[in-house]
Amino acid sequence: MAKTAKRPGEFLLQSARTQNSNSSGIAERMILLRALGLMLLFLLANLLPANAAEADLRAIIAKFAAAANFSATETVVRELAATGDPLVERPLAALAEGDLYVRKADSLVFVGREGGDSVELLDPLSGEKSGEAAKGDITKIKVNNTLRRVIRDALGTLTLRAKDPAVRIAAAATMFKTPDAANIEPLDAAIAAETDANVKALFEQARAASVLVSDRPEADKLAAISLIGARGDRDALSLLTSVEANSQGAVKDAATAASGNINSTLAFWDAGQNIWYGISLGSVLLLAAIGLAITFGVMGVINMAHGEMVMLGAYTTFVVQEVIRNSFPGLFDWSLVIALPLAFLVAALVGLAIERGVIRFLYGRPLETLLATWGVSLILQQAVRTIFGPTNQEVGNPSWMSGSFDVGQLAITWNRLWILVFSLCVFALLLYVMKRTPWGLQMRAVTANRRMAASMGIKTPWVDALTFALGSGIAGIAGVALSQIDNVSPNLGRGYIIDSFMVVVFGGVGNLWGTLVGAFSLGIVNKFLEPYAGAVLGKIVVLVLIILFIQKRPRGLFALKGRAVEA
Amino acid sequence: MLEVSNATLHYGAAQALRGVSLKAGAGKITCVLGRNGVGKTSLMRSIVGHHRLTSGSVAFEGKALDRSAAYDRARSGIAFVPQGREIFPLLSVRENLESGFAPLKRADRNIPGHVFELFPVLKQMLARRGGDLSGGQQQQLAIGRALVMRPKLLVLDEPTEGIQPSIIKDIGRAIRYLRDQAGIAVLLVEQYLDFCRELADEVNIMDRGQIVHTGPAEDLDRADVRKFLTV
Amino acid sequence: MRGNFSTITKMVSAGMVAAGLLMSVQARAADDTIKVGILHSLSGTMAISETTLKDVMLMLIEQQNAKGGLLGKKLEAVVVDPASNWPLFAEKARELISKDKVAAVFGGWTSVSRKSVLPVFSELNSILFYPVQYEGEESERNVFYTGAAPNQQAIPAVDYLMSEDGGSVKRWVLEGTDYVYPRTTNKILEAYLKAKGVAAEDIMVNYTPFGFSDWQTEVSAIKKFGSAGKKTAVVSTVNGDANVPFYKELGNQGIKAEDIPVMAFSVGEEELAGLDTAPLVGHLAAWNYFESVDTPENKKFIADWQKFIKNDKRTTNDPMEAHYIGFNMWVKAVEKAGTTDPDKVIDAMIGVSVPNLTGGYSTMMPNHHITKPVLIGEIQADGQFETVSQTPGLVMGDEWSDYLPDSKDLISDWRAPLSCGNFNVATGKCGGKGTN
Amino acid sequence: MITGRFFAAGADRRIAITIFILLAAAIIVPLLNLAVSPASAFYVPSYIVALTGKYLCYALLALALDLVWGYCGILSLGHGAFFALGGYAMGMYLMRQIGSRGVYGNPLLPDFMVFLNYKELPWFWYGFDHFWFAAIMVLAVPGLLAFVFGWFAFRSRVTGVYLSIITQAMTYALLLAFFRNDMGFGGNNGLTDFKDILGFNVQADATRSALFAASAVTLALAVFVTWAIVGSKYGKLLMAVRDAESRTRFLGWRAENVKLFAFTVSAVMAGIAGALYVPQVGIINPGEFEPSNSIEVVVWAAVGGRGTIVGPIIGALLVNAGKSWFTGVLPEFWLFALGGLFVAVTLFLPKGIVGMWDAWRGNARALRAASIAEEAGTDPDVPAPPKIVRSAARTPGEWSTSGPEPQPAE
Repeated sequence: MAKTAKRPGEFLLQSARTQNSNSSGIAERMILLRALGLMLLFLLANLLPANAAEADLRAIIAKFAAAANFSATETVVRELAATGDPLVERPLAALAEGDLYVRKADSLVFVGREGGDSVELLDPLSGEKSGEAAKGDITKIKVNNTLRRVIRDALGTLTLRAKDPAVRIAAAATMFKTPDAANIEPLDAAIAAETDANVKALFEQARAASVLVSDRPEADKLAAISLIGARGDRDALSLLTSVEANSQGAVKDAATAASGNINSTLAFWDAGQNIWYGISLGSVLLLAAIGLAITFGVMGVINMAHGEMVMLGAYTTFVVQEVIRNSFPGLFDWSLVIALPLAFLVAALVGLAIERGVIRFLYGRPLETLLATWGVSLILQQAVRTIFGPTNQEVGNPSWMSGSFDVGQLAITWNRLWILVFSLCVFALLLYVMKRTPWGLQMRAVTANRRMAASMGIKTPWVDALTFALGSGIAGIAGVALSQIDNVSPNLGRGYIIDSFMVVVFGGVGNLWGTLVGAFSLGIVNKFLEPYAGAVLGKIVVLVLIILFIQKRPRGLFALKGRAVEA
Repeated sequence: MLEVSNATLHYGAAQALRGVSLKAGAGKITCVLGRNGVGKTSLMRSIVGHHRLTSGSVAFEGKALDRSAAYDRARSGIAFVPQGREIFPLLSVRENLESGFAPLKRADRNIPGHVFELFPVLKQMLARRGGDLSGGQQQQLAIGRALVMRPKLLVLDEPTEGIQPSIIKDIGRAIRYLRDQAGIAVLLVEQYLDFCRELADEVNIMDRGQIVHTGPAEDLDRADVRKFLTV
Repeated sequence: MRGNFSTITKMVSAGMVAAGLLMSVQARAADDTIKVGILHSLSGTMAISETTLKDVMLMLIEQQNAKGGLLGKKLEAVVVDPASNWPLFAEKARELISKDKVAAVFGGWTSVSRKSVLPVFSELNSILFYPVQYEGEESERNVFYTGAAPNQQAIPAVDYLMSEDGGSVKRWVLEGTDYVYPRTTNKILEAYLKAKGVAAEDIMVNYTPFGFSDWQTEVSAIKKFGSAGKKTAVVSTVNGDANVPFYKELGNQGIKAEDIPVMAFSVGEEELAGLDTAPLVGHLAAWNYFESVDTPENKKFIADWQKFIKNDKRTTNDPMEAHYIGFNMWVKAVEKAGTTDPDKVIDAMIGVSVPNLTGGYSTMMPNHHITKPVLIGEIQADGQFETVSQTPGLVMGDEWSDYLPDSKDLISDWRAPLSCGNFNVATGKCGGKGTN
Repeated sequence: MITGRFFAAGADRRIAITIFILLAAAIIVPLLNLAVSPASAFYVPSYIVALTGKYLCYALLALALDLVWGYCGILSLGHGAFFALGGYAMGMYLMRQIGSRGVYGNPLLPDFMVFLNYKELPWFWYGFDHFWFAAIMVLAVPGLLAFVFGWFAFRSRVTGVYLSIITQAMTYALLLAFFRNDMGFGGNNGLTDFKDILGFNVQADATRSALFAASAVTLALAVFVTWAIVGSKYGKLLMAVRDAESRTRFLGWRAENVKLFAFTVSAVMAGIAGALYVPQVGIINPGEFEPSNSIEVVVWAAVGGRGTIVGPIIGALLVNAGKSWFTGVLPEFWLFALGGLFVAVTLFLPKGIVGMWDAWRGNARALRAASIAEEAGTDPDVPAPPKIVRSAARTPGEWSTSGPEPQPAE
């Protein structure tokens, strides 16, 4: 299996050449022979007594110590992979992760597990512990992308029979992306042995991919093209395009037709993708703006420090994660859940302090709240810079917020999905508080007519303070979510303040539903413009549209209408 | 029950009240009459706590209120129906009524039955926005809202202003009911003479920031009293 | 109203010259020290990058003083905050030179901050050390460029990607923030790639605004572009804050370095400090320095830095090394000239050679750019870079790109008698390309 | 209106003094810079001339803003855009004056166009070789933008905070647009490396002094014009619109035209400020469109005292001088000082420095009378300025500056 990982393009070129020079027969036989030999090797490796094979493997692994550069290492990797022994999975995987070390003293190769200053050394084949070493006493075997790819391809073939279906699926995916005629035989064997229908289908697709780059007869290739065409995703398209470029006749035509089909399906999915991206951008805008919909929309405070509340929430997340990393690493997946109430509290308390200390003296002078909160925002920003330093802080994604899954041809990333769910939950909660609780009622009464509300026995100063704290706290929990997709730096808030104001004003001040609809429509419009106009121009167009829209409806999308407003 | 003594109020350099003294007792309707701009509204707003007196004092049930905020006065039992009604326009009728729950204990947080008996129209309109009601309905809502607070003293500032006669009659009936059945002290500011004469147990007449006459409702027919009221 | 007159007079005039008075009180001639200006933003958008450089300068000055200062005098740092505001950069530069009488200024990060202060330095004849990689196309008598020119970063990086080791890339995405550095670098790269036989349809260029944070569309466009059956790589000139969301999106959309590697010119250890790098292992960056470089000089530098900043997690990065080199060069030139007089120091600078942190020597060339090795590093799980390729020798900074039609005939040489920043070798005249 | 009356009584003299000081400075400062030897105690260093010249441009900008905000109740959060547009017009002229002295020596194209591979000059650069054309553009571009923007906005009765936010959107959109290199204005680097203005070297001390003098004289002129506008019948109308827009409308005035005029004049003033600013600082870049810059202008006016003519000037000078000073003396902490200043001024000097000054100087009586009238109406018992105004103040979105001034917080 020494030559398994040849790049597809190269191979195609080669096969095209051989066809042209009328020596296809010989080449075919060569490949067949090689494949047979590999099969034999594969079988032998399984039949021979384990000890003998292990000794051979150790001899090959020992060669890593002498490999001076990447290509030397690559040779060793290929040699190791060629044994076809499943045991080589451990050292190869370790190498890909950069965990394979050479002990300087005796040039022995180990898998290392880092722990503080020393490294725990494990046997590369058995995985048993075999000592420790200081970092200075061992050298890491360097890997680069090319090497990682070679290892991945090699592991792909080796893991076709792995117990875990997920590993088999990964192997199928790798083999699909790196088709090679030599893969056909092991895949055939694997397909025969496979019981899981899902995995089997993937194996068959991988086999089809390999058939396309082999010298199999045209009929086989046409069947393969229809199988791959049915898969219909971007990888299939990628493969078909290269087949299209490197073949003639019926195969080329079939590939053209199939890739045309895929292209048109993908175009359809593209529209869906834009909508999804728009919704996801909308959820970010909603989160950023929703706190402002309270402090600005409901209370009428032009709160320029709103962005800083978001930032405080993000920094709370950072601090929580730091504590967890240092003291309770097992809780990392819970870090955001823990950070949520804390971020709410921190931002709410700061908000409360701002309201009691500054804003309460300015009710009825809304434009002056702009100046004061602008000052507050400068102070908060610089305070955070002084305490935490000006650089970005690391906030990690918990495992349930990492990666993505596919819906049809649409890749949906978990963090975006959770942020969407989260933003809608926050919105619903806020709506409930405003509309269904006595506190919400008092808030709305105070906002409508502070003096009259006081005469109804409502403690207006408290309602003011708590409302502002609520808005700030909501901004704080928005910060927890935004820390997952953006920088956590003192400038975090500045990036959101203008967008937030746009959303609230576009939706209609004082109307939570307006904020919701405003956020999502701005998000979607933006994402539909972006592929055509580019990110910069798209944003400009959105701003201009907002300006024009406000001319048409000077009170925003959901303007409060009717007799009620004039009363 | 309510005792205003020697109240003086300045708006900057201008003086709105000049040593006003006034009493309102439980189970009685006390009416304040006077021409435009003589300080009636200023007096009412001082009582409920919207203005702070320059000097003098307001006592309620024997306790001085001068230092307490409007919401504390409301909590001690003073309900206010302001001129122009000032209902919360964007809140529904039900929410307007429920805004009176704030000073109540949790157990008492319900709308007393007599509110809907007195103003049946409110029951039909519970889901409407306050601002969408007609002027008369709004006035009824404002009084109903004040009653939710279970007040001991109800301060009404020109409840008949700009309202059709049939509703004025309803309002009059309601005020009388509150005095007779609930034993509430009612302090009423009016320009509408007949309304006052029909209802009031005692009238106070104001002119230029002062109380110039105090007496029973029948006094209103006296010429020397009338002269303060003609324009 | 008589009193009113005089007081108002006072108020207005006080306002007009308030700054002047306050400042002249401050300014006092101090002959016992040599002043060094530090012109880095400590607030605003650029503080995130520049504050570190201010700190590293303070450390270098402290170290120099511990060694006995310079020309028998102590060095004194004058720190100002131009607040990421470009006109303020010019104002502060003027203040440093005219009022504080500094001997040299170390500062700037963005191209626009440099452009803003250039006229001030040439007018008042002072010296600026500029430590950041930039787009080239400039050579000023009063400025020493210790960061990389495009040929010291971009071109070797692309060469690496085209090589067997780098994955023999055939298809290119040039992703950048919309400002001059990415625009120029991408122009140069496009010309270079085309000269190497890359077809126009295999190059995709895209720009995003500053501080861009929603990368979904762009990343999926890269994915799409990369699925044409040819090995694809991204060359990123995305700047500053926008990088973190960019990489987060790359990680989440599952773009692996083995499939589509991203080669960045503006992402260093500081930027990675804000990221979980586990999903990003294998993505690349091209610099002239990495913190992971294993030399005794670098070990000492890192130890000194972490001690100075009192934080053993703080990283070092390429612009810090540039300041390290620039400062040492300046010290050496001043010692050589025996004075801080700008004209003499500017002349003495050329040819000065000091050790860099990657185990070699950097030399100031006549075009006011320096020689440096070019390193290509892969991101590791611990947030560091591992060098996977290094140019065999030192690369000399090329101020006028050979790949732009209007600058390929230009050279810069500030030695007498040429003393010209834009000498045209075709026409034999100083002063640019001219009208032909 | 009362403010207007009060103003007529005592403040004409103040205007005269301000103009006098500015004109005097225009003569004396250049003299002290050019004719006095640097050793003398009276010598004004060149960088101070440049610095104060810059402040004077800011002061002009603040005055322009105050005309619409202080006197007409339109809070523009986008005045920086007009300033920057004026600056760009001047910058384009200065770029053309470089001629073939750029680094590439291309007589036809500015440097940034050369290395971005422009083949020919974009059409909108035509004409900027001539000073007169640039000067017209300095007035016309911001003026036209303000006119068109105002035409739509005021006609659709976009008021209060909605107006503020869309002015912010305007400057933000322009910021993004000018950042684009494809726009042909030099992208993020902007326009820089200027050599000559009207044939004089921009870096020469004499030119700097002349620019300083020009700024001072222009500011004096602007003070006069503003004073004339505010003192005229039209100015009364302006303030009427500020204090009660709908009532003014009911009286038959076209409030939108009143506003439009003020907005356009103010934008032109801002444009002139920008044009004077650019040759003095030597660079114009899209950063000037930053919304935060425009907010800062509002802060200057508020610190000095809005609704007065001298206030914004003092505010701009003071805040900027403070900024220059703090960024040098307390580079790490100056934002605390600046932020604290803004909070303190809004809390303790709601009428700004000039307002406090007036209150302190026995003008208190007049002020009090004015505030009473505003708070309670002329008749104490007419229930406080009736519903319209109060609901205007309390309904979010409606509250513009037309609300009653100080409403005591509870």
